[in-house]
Amino acid sequence: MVDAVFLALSVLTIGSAIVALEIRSLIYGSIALMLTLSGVAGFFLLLDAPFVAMFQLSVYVGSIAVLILFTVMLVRRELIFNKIEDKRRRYAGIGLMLALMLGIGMIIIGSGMKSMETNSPSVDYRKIGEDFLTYYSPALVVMALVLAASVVGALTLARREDITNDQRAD
Amino acid sequence: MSTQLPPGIQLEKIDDRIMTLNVGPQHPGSGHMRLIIKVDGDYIVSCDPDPGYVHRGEEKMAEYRNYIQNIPHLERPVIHDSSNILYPYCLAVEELLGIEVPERAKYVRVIAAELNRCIYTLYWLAIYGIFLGHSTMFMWPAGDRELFIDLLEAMSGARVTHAYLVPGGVRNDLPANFEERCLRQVDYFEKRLKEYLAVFYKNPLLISRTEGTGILSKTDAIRLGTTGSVLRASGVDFDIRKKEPYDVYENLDFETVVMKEGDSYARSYVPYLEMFESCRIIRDALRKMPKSGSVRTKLKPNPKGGNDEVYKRVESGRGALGYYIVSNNRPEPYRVKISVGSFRNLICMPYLLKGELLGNMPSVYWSLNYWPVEADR
Amino acid sequence: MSTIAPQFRLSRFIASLFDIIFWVLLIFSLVGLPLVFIVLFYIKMPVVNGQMLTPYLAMTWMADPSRTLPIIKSFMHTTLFHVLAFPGFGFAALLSAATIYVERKFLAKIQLRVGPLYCGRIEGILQLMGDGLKLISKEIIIPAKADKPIFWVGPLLFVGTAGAFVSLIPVTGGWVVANPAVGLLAVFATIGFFPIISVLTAWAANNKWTFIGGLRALHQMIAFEIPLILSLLPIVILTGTLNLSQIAESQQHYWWIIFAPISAIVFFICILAELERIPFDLPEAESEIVAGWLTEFSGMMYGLIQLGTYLKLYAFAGLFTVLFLGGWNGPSVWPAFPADIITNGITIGPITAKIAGLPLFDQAMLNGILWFVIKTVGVILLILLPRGVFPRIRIDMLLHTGWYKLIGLAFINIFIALGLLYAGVLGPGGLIQ
Amino acid sequence: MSSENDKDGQPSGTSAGSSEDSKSLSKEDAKKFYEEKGIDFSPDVPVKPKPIPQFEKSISDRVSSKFGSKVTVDYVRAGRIRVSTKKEDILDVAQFIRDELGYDHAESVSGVDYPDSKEIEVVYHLGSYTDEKLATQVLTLATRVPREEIPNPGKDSSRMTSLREVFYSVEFHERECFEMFGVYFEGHPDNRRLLLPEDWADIPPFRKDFKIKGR
Amino acid sequence: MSTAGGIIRALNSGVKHLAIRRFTLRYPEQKLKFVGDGFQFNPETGVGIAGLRGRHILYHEHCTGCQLCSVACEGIAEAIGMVKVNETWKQNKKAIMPQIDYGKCVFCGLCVDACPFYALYMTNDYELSSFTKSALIYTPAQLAIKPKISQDVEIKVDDRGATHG
Amino acid sequence: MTNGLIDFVLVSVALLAIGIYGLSVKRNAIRMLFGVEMIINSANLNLVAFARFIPNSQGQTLALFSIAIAAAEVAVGLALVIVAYRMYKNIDIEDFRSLKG
Repeated sequence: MVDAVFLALSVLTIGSAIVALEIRSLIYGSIALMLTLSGVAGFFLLLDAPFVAMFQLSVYVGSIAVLILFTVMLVRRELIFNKIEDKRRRYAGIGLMLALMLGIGMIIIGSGMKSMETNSPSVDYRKIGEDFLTYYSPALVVMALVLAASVVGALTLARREDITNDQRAD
Repeated sequence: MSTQLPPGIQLEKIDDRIMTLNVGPQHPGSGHMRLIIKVDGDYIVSCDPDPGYVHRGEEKMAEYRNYIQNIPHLERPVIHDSSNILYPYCLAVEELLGIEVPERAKYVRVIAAELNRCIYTLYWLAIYGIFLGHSTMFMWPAGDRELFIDLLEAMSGARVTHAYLVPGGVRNDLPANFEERCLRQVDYFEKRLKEYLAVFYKNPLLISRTEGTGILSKTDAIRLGTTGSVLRASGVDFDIRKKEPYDVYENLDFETVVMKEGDSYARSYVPYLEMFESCRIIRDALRKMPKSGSVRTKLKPNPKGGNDEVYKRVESGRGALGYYIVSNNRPEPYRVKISVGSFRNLICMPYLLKGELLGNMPSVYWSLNYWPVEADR
Repeated sequence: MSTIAPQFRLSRFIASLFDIIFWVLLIFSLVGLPLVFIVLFYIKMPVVNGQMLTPYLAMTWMADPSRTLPIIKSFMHTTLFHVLAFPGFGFAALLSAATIYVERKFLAKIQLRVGPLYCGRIEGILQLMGDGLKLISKEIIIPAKADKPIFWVGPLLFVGTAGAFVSLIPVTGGWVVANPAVGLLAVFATIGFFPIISVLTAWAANNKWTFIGGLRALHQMIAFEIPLILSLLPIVILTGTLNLSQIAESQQHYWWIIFAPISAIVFFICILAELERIPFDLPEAESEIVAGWLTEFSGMMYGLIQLGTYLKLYAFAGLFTVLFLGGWNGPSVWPAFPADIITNGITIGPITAKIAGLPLFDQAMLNGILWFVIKTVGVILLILLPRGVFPRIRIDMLLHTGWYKLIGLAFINIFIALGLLYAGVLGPGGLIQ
Repeated sequence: MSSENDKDGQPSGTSAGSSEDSKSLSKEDAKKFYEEKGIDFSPDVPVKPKPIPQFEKSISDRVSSKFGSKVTVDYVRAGRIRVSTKKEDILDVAQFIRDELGYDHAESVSGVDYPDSKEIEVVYHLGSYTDEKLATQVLTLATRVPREEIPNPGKDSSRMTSLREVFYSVEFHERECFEMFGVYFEGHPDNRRLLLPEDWADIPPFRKDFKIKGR
Repeated sequence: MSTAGGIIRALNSGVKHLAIRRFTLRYPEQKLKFVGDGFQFNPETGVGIAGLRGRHILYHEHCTGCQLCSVACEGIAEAIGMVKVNETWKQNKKAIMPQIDYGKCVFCGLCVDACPFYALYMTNDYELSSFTKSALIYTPAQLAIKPKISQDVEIKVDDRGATHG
Repeated sequence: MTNGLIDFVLVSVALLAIGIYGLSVKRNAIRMLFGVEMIINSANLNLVAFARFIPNSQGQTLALFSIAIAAAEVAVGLALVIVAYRMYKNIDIEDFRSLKG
């Protein structure tokens, strides 16, 4: 029931997620995060949602990964390779992670989701467009406003007040 | 800050926002010199020119050679403008030794100097083009330069290092049918020059890129003692050919090109317009030149200068070019100082580049008409 | 370390030959053949003429030339052939190589030069091959403090991404490597990878010039990606599909450049910027930042980047053709094959010549390829032309152009397209089509 | 020909391929050849008394009337005036020249080494852009600073006041003069090396006791 | 709009140049034609005769071994040395003649100016490259040979542009 | 579909747990953002998976909304990181104690 592509994708996704958090260099961490996000896009393709997959790729890999890389490269070189963490907190975190995985995993396996399979045809991406423009159109407008506000906010935050672009100093 | 450091080496404050870039001496965007540029983002915070990469001590060498032997090596700083860099030397030595120059030789010298000015300006323009990423503007002037190189080759016998001007006139007479050939090629060249307009000078991308960058005001141009096209682009009408005419320039019909803007576009446009004036001078000189006559006053074999000094200057492709020669009754000069336009314009570089974008660095730098080899001497 | 060659002995030579033959046979029969069969067990073989193609059958047919045609035909429809040869990498690489040669001659012509002249006797036609050989034979120099894994993988990723981009371009009806329903979105997703690769390699080279160049590439590509996407929205609005093949087919009567001329201009400028070609080649501005993010590349790594760049050039030109210039649609200029020639061959007097390749192609396909190539070459020449006449612009002008002017211009055409759609001129159920 | 006056007496570099025989033929032979040909070997500069031009005379008179014995007017020719002064007074003279006479920039700053009188002369050539009448004029302002046998640039007694405050354009020229002659300019903001390499450890190269190799 | 007009004019100018003749001199196949036979000098008048300053030619029958060329070169390139030759000329008692090292020569032609006996001139030959440094040293015997030169191309200017040929 | 819904949900649970681990353990501001991204992606994966198996289109629509919001969130988050880095010259959130600039 589980085919090879799915297995490979899940190994890629989860493995690179762990790598992203644990590797020393932040640059490699960002690359691993990109791999995780691409893996999720691969899952979307498996789920017959190519529109979401391509959107995921172009938004996450095309812009968010670039943003993260850009920020990481702005940081001093020592900090990129510096690992900041607390050992006790780390063990607690691993415990929490395992507990979460096991707990929710057991619940899900125990639930009726296990036998859920489908043979129905996949949803056409045109349907999503219809959704956007009919039922969810207020949400679309709100989302556009949120995006605009966040971009303006980010620009305002990251702006340097101490630099003035005057051409002639003396 | 310790005082034990040798002069020239500085400790610098480390700031993670300021990045120091060594532009040159081996960098496609510098000549044979180094610009130590500090950038903050894309803005240049400070610029420290560091010439001297091709310093050869021409002035020192001149103290060991007699007045004739100095000719081939004194033209080396600007081989593309070799007639013009020899011109003040010849004038100075003539005054020092009291030599009269024949009338025809004066005209021939003017023609050689103007042809050489065109050669230099075209070469400069070619590099200006490639500095702005315009490869066509590298190839066209470099090709059209061939016209003038051929003319000077017919005149002097060498294609680049002419060693044509000597104290007392020129080395040899013009070849047969030179006038006709020169006129034909100058006519064609003027036609070619007009082609540059659409592709380069009137190109909206170039205009928007260079206009308003690196502005040198008129007062600053005077205060900094700039010269040549940099000065004239800032609105100062000063051309030694007009103000202090040497040889026969007072008889010839030409005008000084002056622009008011003082930005890098104006600085690059003035030499271009001066090429038209050069063509005019060449035509006029060919018309007014005596058709026959001597072109060289015979010198004594090893002439000695008196106990005197002389300062002569001409207008070269890069501005005023002066020779200060001190002699002390010997066949060799006691001291030769070459005051070159490039070195005088060097002072503009830190002044103009401060606060500019890094992308403006090539255009501002090369619009200063700066020839590193000449500045180093 | 030089050693004197041992004296030649025939007996030892023969013995070593037998040795080699023995080991080759042994390894082939015990390891090689089982491996081949294991692989073939998992690979689905095509069905040709109603027969499953087994290795034995394939070898049988190969022995008989008259029966190879079905194999070739079936091979031409495998994914491998699609990816490597015709609509994919081979075709694109061929066009890219031609582009490099044409660019050099074309530029030389504008600049009153000669261009490549001696290599290959005829107007330097083999110059590219010589350059490639030179690049391959050059040493690859890695900076000492570079981040080696990223630095190594950068050029490969660049070519790979460019190849992925090429695979999305439909050449003619049905001939496309990957034909997803959301093809245009896939294009956007693919070109989103380029800035990451350039900024990563630039960072990895650990050089100030590469880093400045990488940041410039990043700024430039991000700034021009948005007008690029916006300029294609009118097409999507008018056709109602994201599939590139369907978009190309929808232009059987009218090219979209008629209804979206502003979009075409915006898209063309964005192509120039994304390709880092001359008015916008700031990431490689050699007079400011030595060679930008390519400074530290040498040898074949640089060659790979160049290959990727020209693949990208072909892909963008093809995309322009597909979106605006009607794709492969065009008048039928390719003569139809008479049926008797396909079946019986040409009979001239006593000789009957069978043209072997004819059943592999059909008229529509050849016609489509012809028109596609003609249009793409035209677009490529238009992309090459600015290099001859424009200087490089400055980074602030570039960003200003991208963020302010082009986005505004792109919106104009979106409104035009919407107007056409609501007026009922175009689109589903419109007057035209 | 120059060998006659070769002061360091070193033999000049022999040309490639010159055989043993040619070395025996010294340069005296060349000189002898000239004498045989009757060519005058010691030409003198013809002295032509020129009239002193009026305009230049008026300028030099203004300088000498202002400063009296502090300055000496060395010569007045067409377009050229030379004024020399003591190094202590040069700032005042320069300020007067700039403010009253209208010279506004320096064309060059050159040093001349005089080992015999143990002095280095620093020569400023001043010109004017603003004053139309002065366009042909170049005023030569000279001063002399002491010269030490063993130079220690920047720390010995050969130093003078920088004219950068008066003529801004001398900035790079004075830097060049500093490294080439070892004259330290007090008040110059940036007395660093310019043309020479940063690790130059020899004496300032344009002094007369710095010999070019082989000559 | 002027921007668009300028862009179109620039593009048009670029396209127009596709039809203009190429300017490149294809050097090994084409060689430029020079004025005269090379740079010569008339010591009587002190004026030279125009011509290319290429490699020298030495007329053994005029050379007196006076070394003036060598002395003139001393401060410039130090390329000329005087060597003994196995010839007997009555004007050249010492039997020395100039030998020129073209690895050092700067082709200024001042040695030609210095020669008072019409012995040393320059020719149109400029292709002097060699694989060894020693092959660049031309002995008096080599200098005496008149070079064979085929130079036939000069710039032609017409309506369709300038071209070599 | 050869894969059942449970497979996707399990992967998403794993991603969620790793994200929570990163968020709780790491003190590096950028790495904490990584954790947030993983959590958001696990949610998206769930949305799309359920939408596929129910089947309807609204799951995908919501996922698209979520991606867009995530982009905005990352932009603001990274701007905050840059500001904090400029103030403290560090990206360790333990150092971000004082709220004064």
